[in-house]
Amino acid sequence: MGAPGSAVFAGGGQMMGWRSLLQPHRIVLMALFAGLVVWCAISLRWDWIPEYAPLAIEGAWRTIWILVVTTVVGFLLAIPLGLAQAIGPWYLSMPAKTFCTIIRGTPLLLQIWLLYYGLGSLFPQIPWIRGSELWPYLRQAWPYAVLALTLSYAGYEGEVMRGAFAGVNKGQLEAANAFGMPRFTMFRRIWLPQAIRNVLPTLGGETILQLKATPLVATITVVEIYAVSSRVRSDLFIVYEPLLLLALFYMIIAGIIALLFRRFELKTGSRL
Amino acid sequence: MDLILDTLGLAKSAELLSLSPPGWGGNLLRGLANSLQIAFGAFGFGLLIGLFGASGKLYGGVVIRDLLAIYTTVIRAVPELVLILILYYVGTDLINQASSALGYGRVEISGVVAGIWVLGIVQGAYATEVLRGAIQAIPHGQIEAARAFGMPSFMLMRRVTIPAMMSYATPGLANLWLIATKDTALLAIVGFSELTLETRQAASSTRAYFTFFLAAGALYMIVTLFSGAVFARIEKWARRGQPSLRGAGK
Amino acid sequence: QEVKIGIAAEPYPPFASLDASGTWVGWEIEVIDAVCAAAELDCVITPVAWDGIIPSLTGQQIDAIMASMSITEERMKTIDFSDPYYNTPAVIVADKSMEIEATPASLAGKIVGIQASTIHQTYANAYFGDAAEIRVYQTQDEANQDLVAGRIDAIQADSIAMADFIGSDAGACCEIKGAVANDEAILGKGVGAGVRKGDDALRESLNAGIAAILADGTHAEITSRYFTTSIYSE
Amino acid sequence: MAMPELTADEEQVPVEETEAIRVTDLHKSFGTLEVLKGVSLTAHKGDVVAIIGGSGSGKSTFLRCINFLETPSSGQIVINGEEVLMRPDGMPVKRRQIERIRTRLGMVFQAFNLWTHRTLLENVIEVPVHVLKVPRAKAIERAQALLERVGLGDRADTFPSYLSGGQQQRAAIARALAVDPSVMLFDEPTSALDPELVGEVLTVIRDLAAEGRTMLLVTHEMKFAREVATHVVYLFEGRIEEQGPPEEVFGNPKSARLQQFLKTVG
Amino acid sequence: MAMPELTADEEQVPVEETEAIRVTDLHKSFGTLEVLKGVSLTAHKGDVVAIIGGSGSGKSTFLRCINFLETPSSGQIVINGEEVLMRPDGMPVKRRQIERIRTRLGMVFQAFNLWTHRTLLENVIEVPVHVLKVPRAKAIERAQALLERVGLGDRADTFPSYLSGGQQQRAAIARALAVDPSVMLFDEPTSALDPELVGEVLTVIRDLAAEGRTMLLVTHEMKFAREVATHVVYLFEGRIEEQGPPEEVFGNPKSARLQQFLKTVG
Ligand SMILES: Nc1ncnc2c1ncn2[C@@H]1O[C@H](COP(=O)(O)OP(=O)(O)OP(=O)(O)O)[C@@H](O)[C@H]1O
Ligand SMILES: Nc1ncnc2c1ncn2[C@@H]1O[C@H](COP(=O)(O)OP(=O)(O)OP(=O)(O)O)[C@@H](O)[C@H]1O
Ligand SMILES: [Mg+2]
Ligand SMILES: [Mg+2]
Repeated sequence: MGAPGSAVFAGGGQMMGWRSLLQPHRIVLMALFAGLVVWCAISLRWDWIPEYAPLAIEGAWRTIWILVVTTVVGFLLAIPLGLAQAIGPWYLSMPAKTFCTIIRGTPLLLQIWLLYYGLGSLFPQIPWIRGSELWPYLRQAWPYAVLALTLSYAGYEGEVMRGAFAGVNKGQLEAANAFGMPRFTMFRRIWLPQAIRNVLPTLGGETILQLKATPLVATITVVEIYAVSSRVRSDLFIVYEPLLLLALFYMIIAGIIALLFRRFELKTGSRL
Repeated sequence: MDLILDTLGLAKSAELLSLSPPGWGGNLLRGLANSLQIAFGAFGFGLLIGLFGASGKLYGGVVIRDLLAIYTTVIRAVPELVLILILYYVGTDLINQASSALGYGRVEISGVVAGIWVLGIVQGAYATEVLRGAIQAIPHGQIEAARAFGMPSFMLMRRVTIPAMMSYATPGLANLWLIATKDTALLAIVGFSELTLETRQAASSTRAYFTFFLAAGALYMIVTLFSGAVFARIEKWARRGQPSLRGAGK
Repeated sequence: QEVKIGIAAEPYPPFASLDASGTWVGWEIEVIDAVCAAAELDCVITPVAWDGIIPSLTGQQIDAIMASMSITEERMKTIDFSDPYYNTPAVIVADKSMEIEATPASLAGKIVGIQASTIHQTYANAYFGDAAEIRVYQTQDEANQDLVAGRIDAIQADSIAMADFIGSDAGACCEIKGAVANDEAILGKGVGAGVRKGDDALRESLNAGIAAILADGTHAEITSRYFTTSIYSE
Repeated sequence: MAMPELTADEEQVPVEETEAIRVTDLHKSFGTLEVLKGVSLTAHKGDVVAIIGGSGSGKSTFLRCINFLETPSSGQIVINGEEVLMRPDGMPVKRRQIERIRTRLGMVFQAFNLWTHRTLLENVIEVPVHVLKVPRAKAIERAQALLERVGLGDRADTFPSYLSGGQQQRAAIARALAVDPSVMLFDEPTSALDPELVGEVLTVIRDLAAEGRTMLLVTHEMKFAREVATHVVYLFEGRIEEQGPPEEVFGNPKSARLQQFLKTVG
Repeated sequence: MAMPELTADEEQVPVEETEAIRVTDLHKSFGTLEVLKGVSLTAHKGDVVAIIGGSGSGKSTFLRCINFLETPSSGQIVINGEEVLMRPDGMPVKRRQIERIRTRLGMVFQAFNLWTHRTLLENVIEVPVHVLKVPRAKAIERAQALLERVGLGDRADTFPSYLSGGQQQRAAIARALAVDPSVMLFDEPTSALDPELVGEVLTVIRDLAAEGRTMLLVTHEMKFAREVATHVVYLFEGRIEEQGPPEEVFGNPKSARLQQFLKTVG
């Protein structure tokens, strides 16, 4: 049977009202959750929070902007990468495929590390770079972190978009061709939206994965939220409390990501 | 590049990577085998969860859909390290308390089994979403036609849904598989020596970081190329009957 | 009965590292063996990843931690420590051409590298954090590498590790600029064995073992094979 | 959910009777849009019921309700004497019951809905082999014969996307015939066919009716309806406006709507 | 590839003439299957050419070749006096030329091919707004009027998958009309419509023809073809078997094949 809810979305996506929270099983779930929160608040150790709060806020902010910048830029790169692989001539598809394979094929940690300690440590050897305007930036770690995470997202999503582009129904494109849509317009108005629609849930998941990949930048001295929690752990030797707060933080961000993607899904009128 | 070769020396690298001690090559290979074993278990387990999760999300009742929404959101959001620590340490602690309360001794829970479980549950959450998207991308009529002829739901999944969605799902699943091979690094926490831990141990014991990280990268690359070939075959098979879009912009 | 001694699975030479056949070697490993022998404990060395080492202890997968863990007030709220079995001063290292002293004033405006999850991190943040930029590395080697590359100006670290580093080819550029002012609350009373809170029996016998090897010269003998100076002081 | 009716499935041995389909007061809404507003219809064994009506009048929805591809909002459906039990939320009380009933219903969709990942032959043998457990060799033989019959014998190994519209429609008919159904639901089975093939399909339907099978078919070709049907139903905005034997409905329409509807037909 | 013809695009100002489409000796093969075996056809402004023929005879392929959705294997196509230049591998010599020509061709597909990620209204305004650069407000106004005309005014905000077959077909017709084309290609535009709506479409086509637009339409409804066409083409296995004014083709078919084809039609 088609899900009974599907017809609700036909009108173009009205969101569920607050009333829907009042169903019995949802009340039970919320009560369970509240119980868990209360138990954690009472029986665990939280006295360290004030001391580390400023650090945590700074770290959280850093996590968020790294995530936003790398996913947005990475996705913009993924589109040509996917398209080149799906329908490009060999001289475009080959490099794109090689890039995606290498990125997906090696651990992100290694990529970050090679960029920073490999590429990055070559710059100081070159005197004119050391004297140049760029040096204060090249000396920092975050440009390498952002670059590595962006390339990584582009590589994974390039692969996803390849499948998405290839999976669009041919008739849909023919209809666009038949009306004389210029190539780029057709791509922008028909092909891309349909491709993205087909992989929205995957993209949502990959974005959350990217969120959880951000801690790796701590290996090249960029301190984000995860590094802050590690520091609490090693300073005070309390394990679960900082991790629980960290999990809560990630859950909120992931919840926002999931919500955003859900909205996109409703907008594109996907039907079971 | 010159610098790297100079500081390390190729000959020294070869010696460090030789298969029997004092070379560390054997250790790396053993680590790789362990990683693959875990990744295989976790990916398979995750796929299974993903199949049921996706159909539950699409066709299940309100309660099932809500529970699955919580599952996919929470499990995907919480860092795997936290999950492993909680499920493994707190979990075994609770089990042990229970068993000693009942008068039994301590139970040893193998880190490997726990690892497969935890990674599998994590993979399952991602797979649920990948498969849900893929199923939604199937033209609706394909599934309806099967229903109309009275296919039982399990057969429908096996004969129509899975083959028809494969072409949409393979890229996402391939990504998941590759992530699984690398996520085994988390099992180092429960004392499982897989490729990443072996690499780090070798690197910091010998201080030859570049040699070992590049070697590990190469091993991962081989795995990727091999699985890439396998997934490409699967996708080619899945796309049969689907006209190519090459030249669709003409 | 059997006592499981947890060490960090990530090697920390020359204190604990692996050889290719999988045997753990190093100063700390030998000390563990000596302490256990002196205390007549049947010890099993169990490597656990650093991230899981505290939960392993509280979850009873291991019984004691001997992994170069500094004894600090804060940490003692969570676990108990034995008496210290080594301690080393914290020093500042920088390029030979640099005019730097181990004081906050001298480090102002500089970039200081330290290793994450160490007492140095806490110390540097407390004393230099206002004036200098602190950069946190996952391993000491990475910090050393960046010092050589010139991306940071100085590092604060353990004197042993630093002696090792400036003695090597890579570290020839640099020298020890001096030890930082002591603050026992942060830098602690040296490195001890961690045990579960309330596990006094084990703590006592470890203490006895440590006292014994210090007294009979075993400790000094092991040290002499790894280091040129003593790494223990009252 | 243990409902008392649950056991009905096992007990209810279909009595030998001539009623193939009985639909009583069927309602169906999509959100706020009420598409079927109380449709009742009885078809006996061997009946050929033609359903005609304007675009959007609910013909497809009606057919799709009969095999529960759409969940009726209310109403009763009895197939071969067996009532299909539904929970108020539209889920079947017994999924297996529906699956069993569906295997006796063959359906040709308005949009054909061939499985694009299987060749024509595979499309046709799919249900016989995997649902009805017919031996593969036998199913292939029969499928070949059916494909011959609809003029696609030489295209058996082609994938549906490479076929013309009419060829796809014929393949869909072959697929429905392959399950040897006792009731056939045809949704505009000749829309993509040329007059010659329409004649062919007409013959097929007559043959099937002669074997005692029941047929419900939606069509826009009045001529076809007149020739093939034993009973004609005119649907207007979700209600049956008029029904009866074809001579009467076409020859002597009573309702003004139907008169207007038929005006343009020669 | 610098071909001398490249400049042709700029020079070739379409001369004022009455020829809208001229196809000469068109061949098309799919792999080894030769579908079109030399089709030639000329249509003048205001002509309504009905293409009839058996299923699989190549009607859709012929229409699709005219706007280069399929690449002809050989042959020449001239639209509004302008020849479309193709490289042997099927790529157009000048892409912009093809795009420009296509904007003057409206097409209704056999499978409708509405864009599933856009509502009906969005489907209809898509090309006017994004290709023809009509101001959005004006395009919406016109689209609403067109949707009204095909009886879908109240469904403008629905996604195509929630529509009945006939509604989708009508939406596809509205979409094609929205580009205000000088040549219309209809592939079975009434296959999913009831007789009343067929009459409607007939009126629309006549109006368009009166405005001087050219129409090529594939149809299986001989009655419709007879009423609407100024010229009928009978296609048989990839060749034109017979053509002429409708009275002649239907009233006095010469070829035996056509006689047989028309036999079943009343
Ligand atoms: N992409 C393709 N690849 C291979 N063969 C094709 C392809 N498209 C069409 N054909 C074949 O070409 C022949 C003509 O197809 P076409 O769609 O032109 O038929 P038609 O006259 O429109 O028939 P109908 O009335 O059934 O729509 C058919 O035999 C069909 O199987
Ligand atoms: N899934 C759906 N969600 C919402 N509305 C729907 C859905 N399916 C059909 N409808 C609407 O229900 C009405 C009846 O549709 P149905 O397909 O039964 O018409 P029909 O009589 O078969 O028409 P046609 O002759 O054009 O195929 C139409 O107005 C249609 O838009
Ligand atoms: Mg219909
Ligand atoms: Mg056709």
